[in-house]
Amino acid sequence: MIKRYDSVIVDITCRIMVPFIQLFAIYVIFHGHYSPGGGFQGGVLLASSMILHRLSLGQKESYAKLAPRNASILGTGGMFLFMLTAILPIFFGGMFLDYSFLPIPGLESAMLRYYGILIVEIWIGIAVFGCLVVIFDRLTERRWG
Amino acid sequence: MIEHLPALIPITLILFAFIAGVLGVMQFKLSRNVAMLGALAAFVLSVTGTIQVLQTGPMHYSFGSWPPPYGIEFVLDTLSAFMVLVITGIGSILLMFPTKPGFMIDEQKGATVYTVVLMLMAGLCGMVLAGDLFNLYVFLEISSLSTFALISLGGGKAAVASFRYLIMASIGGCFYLLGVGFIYFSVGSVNMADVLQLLPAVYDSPSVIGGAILMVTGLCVKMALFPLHTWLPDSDTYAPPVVAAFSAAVQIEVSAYVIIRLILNVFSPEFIIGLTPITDIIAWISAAGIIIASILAVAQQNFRRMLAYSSVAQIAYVGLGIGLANPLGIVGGIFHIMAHSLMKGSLFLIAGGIRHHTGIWNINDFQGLGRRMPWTIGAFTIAAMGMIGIPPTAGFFSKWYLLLGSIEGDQWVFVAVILISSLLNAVYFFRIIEKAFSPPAESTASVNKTGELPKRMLAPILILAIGTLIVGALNVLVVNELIMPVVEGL
Amino acid sequence: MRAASAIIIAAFAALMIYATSGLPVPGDPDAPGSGHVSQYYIEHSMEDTHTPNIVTAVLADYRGFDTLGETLVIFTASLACVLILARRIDRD
Amino acid sequence: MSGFSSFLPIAAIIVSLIAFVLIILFDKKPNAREAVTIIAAISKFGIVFSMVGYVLDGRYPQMRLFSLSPGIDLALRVDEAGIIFALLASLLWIVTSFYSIGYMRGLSETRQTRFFASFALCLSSTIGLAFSANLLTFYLFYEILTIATYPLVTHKGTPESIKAGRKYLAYLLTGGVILLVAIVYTYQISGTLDFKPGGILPAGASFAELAVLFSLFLVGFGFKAAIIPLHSWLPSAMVAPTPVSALLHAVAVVKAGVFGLVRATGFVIGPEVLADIGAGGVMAILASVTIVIASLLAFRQDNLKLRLAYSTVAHLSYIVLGLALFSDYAWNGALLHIVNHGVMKITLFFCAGAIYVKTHLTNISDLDGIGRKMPLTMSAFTIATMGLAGMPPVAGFVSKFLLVEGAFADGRAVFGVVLLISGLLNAGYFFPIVYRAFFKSPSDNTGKNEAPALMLIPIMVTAGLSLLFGLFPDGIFHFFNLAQNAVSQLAGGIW
Amino acid sequence: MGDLTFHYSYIMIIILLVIGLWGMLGKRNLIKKIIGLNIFQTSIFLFFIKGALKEGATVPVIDPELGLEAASYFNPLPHVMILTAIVVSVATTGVALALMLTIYRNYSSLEEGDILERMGK
Repeated sequence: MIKRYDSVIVDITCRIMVPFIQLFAIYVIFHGHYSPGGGFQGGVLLASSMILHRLSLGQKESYAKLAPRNASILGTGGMFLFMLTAILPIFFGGMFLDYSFLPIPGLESAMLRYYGILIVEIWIGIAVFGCLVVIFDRLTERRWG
Repeated sequence: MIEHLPALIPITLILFAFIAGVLGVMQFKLSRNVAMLGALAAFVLSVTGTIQVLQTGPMHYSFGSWPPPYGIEFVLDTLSAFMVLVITGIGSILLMFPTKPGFMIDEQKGATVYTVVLMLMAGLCGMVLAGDLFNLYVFLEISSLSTFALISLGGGKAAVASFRYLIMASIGGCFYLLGVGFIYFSVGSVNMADVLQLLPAVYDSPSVIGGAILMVTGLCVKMALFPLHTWLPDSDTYAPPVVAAFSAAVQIEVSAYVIIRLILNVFSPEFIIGLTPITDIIAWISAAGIIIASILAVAQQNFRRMLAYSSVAQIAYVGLGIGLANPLGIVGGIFHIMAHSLMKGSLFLIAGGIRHHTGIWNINDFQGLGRRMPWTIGAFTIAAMGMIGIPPTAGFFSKWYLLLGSIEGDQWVFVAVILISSLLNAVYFFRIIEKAFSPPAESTASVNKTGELPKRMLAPILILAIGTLIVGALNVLVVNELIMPVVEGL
Repeated sequence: MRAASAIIIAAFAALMIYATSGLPVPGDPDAPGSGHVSQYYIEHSMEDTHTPNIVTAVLADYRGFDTLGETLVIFTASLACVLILARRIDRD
Repeated sequence: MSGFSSFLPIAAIIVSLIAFVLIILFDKKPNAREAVTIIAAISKFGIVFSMVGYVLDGRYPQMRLFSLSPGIDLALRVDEAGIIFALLASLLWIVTSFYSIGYMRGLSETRQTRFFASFALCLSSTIGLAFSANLLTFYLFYEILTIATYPLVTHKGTPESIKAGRKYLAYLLTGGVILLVAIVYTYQISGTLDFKPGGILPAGASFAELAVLFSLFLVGFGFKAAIIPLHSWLPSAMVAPTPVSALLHAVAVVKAGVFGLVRATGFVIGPEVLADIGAGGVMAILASVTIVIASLLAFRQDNLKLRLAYSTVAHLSYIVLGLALFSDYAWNGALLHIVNHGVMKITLFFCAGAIYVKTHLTNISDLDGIGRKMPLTMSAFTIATMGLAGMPPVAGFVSKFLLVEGAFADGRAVFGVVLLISGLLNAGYFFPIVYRAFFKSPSDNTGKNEAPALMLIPIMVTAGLSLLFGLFPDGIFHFFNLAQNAVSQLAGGIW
Repeated sequence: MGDLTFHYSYIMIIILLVIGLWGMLGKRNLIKKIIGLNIFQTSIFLFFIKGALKEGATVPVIDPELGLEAASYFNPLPHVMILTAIVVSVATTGVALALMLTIYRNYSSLEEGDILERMGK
């Protein structure tokens, strides 16, 4: 059980930092096309923000923000959606992972790939976020038997 | 849809893994059945794939419809079809074993256990099918990670064993990755077929030779080839029975398969055999490993540990087949993969079943077990015959091909090694058969009140044991149709 | 044990030095690694995917299956942690 | 010399396999179990006997099943040599099964299911290896025979018998392994494994190769054929129940080794080649040494079964010697001796078993006056011993005469002399038993006390057979003709 | 100049690799083993990144001024592989820590010697 760290400075700083980290993470995910970045980096940033939250504000409060159960749901969900996005083209005549066959009307294949990459990056971000938080929670929970 | 087969095999497993995981949280029984269903579905797909391959030749599947070498491709040729059959087939049989004795975890805790098992199978299938060196690494890591978790289910000692395995396996994986790096920087591609094309220009470059050595060494660690086997005895002794069976019967074999794949389809045989000492080294250390591991197995009192050491010896048979590097030898090695997975799977299940049913793990307590559980011991006898290499079990035929191979290569030392080792096998397996069939002693009172194993445990054991006989009878089919087409090139 | 690992490490270092001696000079634009596939990526990723960041294009599209596998790796890792730590303790 | 495809060979093997399964299923019903054994034995003999006619006309029933290895099928082919062995084994299985029922009941043994089941399995593999058409098939059945006999050797479950079982496995598995090398090497040299009269080796084979090959075969089969110094498993295997010693350790298993030598010398390497590399001399010397030493050792045994065992060792080497002489007389004699020694030695073992069941005596020194208690048994015993000593009109005479004839005709008189001496030795270690049995007065004066009919009748039958084969070597079963044909094929103008 | 950089970079990387390997094989403390593992993997990443380098090139993000010729961008493929490898190493570390935690709960020690002794070996 991680207790809340009893210091106003830490408290305030983290409360302020966390949203910005998350904002930056989302930027990294979405801007991955034009600058170094992408799903993994963004996901890791999200996870780190959550971990910072847990370390500083204690599990009690932090679990209220994102319960471990929901974290695992996020991880599994992201992974599952990624799989679906990857499988979808098969049913529209493409190969596995062939974004140019995604059922989005009115786009030629290169643009479809462009958006496909974006979609996939989002799922990756969510999945990595969830999974890393799950790992952290499991490692930090106190269950001695 | 048929053209998607290569990709569908691992993907089916993964999808079923999701379903099993979600169900596992809600209702465990269901998740178990779903997992079995998934494995079975994958098996059916592999059978279809095999038939397809036999009819229309190797299938290539390029993901994202990017042509290799720019994209990643899966290759389903007869050899990989063979391996996928082994993985999914053995996997679905092993999953029949009940959960509690099989994974040593009670149901509310082990919600995700079947997900991890299916992930393991998916990873192994991916390793087998991958047509891209780096992609292979990714799947290798998936399979290792799931194995660490599964081994650690066996309890505290198992956790320690699993940690050791983690260290060793990571070293192996990293070596492989380094090797890939060297190959990539020497030829500028990681697609297997492409590398095969580009490599001849730089055969004499040190970095290619070094890369090859690194990759093979890394895989030898994963394959537990003597003297890199140190992680295997512990993990196979303490891991839950099904996991031990799976890792000993399928996983280490897959690494062996990858080595064969590297020799045949990445570095051409003339490079590996001609320009590097790799195959000779593998052959000799395998020969040493066969003998030493067998002697160690004779020395064991713990049934599981004995089986573990015998796995080290048996995988060294495969290594010997690779090292012989002539068609018959490699046929022997590859066929031994199937034979050994059947026999060893059944043996580990028997060990687990007996341990769970009677609490017996020491060989001396087997006294009179044959009267109590005739079917189990019968299956054990068949599997043991296979290990010793008595015809008509599958074990005999792999020995037969290996002998043919070694005599063709004029390697009389290896002939002697194979024969001595089969005698050693006889020593340590008949020691048990002898005990089991001799009249029960008073000391083992616990045995006297226990009866035969429950049917759900017995079923997979018997299927695997009978399998050794059937595969033995059908060995020509397997060899001619699936293995020969690939190794003819040598 | 320690001696054995020392020998292993020495052998490894020797092998590495030998192997690296064959590598092209770092930074050489004409190194084989920089030609062939990577050249294709650089030249075609824009028109294939409209994505200026080649790394992203390769990661998520050309080699998207690696990425899928990699996400599976971390997913498996989380499952593994759940499984490992869910186990009750028995000092066997 | 044509072959025709037929299901008879495979049927002959399957019969006892079915019996094997049924016996296991009838675990709890002794009568059904024994009935199955009897029926299987009789039908098996019927099937085998029905093939004699064909083989005599030189039409070989044969059968090709799936292939065992690329280019090598699991193939069966019934030729003269094969059917001689098969006929002997299946014929004696009938009597043995009656006898063993009597024996088992007489001693109320436990674990009879295992006993009868393994017995059936042994017979299947014996017939299988007799009929196999190539070395790999032969090896398959050969190994199954080795394994299937193990439970019979360790039947009693006493530490002693387990020790014997270990010794048995240690010897025979080693032999099997060496044999496997020989087979692989043959395949490497000649590219085929199908038996062919006169050998399958190509002309080009060098002396070294042939020498290695021959010695591999000799050692590999030598273990089962109990050639000294590879013999010592046989005496210790005598802890097995008497029917086992009788059928397996006098007929099936050990003869399988000798039969293997027949195949190796006659049908794989070929007499011609062997003569060229002078292998005959080696074999012959080994055999004669074995004969003499084993006979001398037999003197020292007080335990009846052990004495019989050593005489078995000696007589097996008669056959080996016959093979080594490479003359058609000698081969004829050797093939016949497989049969004759079988019937005579099984009679002796039956008698030993009968005595044991009635009086629980195993040592010869306690057998004073046993002949008065069990006259029929002992007279059968006498007939058999006469046969083994090579006296007319018992079967032993015929084969031995042929062997000696062969030796002299071939100008290898020394081996003929060995045979004659060993005849005397036989008389030397057997007749004292007869003397004790009939002319010494029993310690206790109980009246007649014969073994139960189930045991007595088989004894009478086998004794009768020994006489029959002595008087009419070609009687009912045409063993003599078969042997002659076999030899004439091999001879193929060589001799 | 080429040779010089050759020696510097690769020798450094090899030294790091050896340190990591020694940490995994030679150290007795589980945490140190994990650290060694991380060092080893990270130095492999360095190896790849080093290989991706090109004289006078820039990050592989297409820049209209530079156009599309390969010489002006770093080699993207190693970066991709390394992204994947990094995730793998993170995952491995996570699992290793979980295992280490279980071991500690069972044997309340992280020293291999003590653990083996408490395992009764």
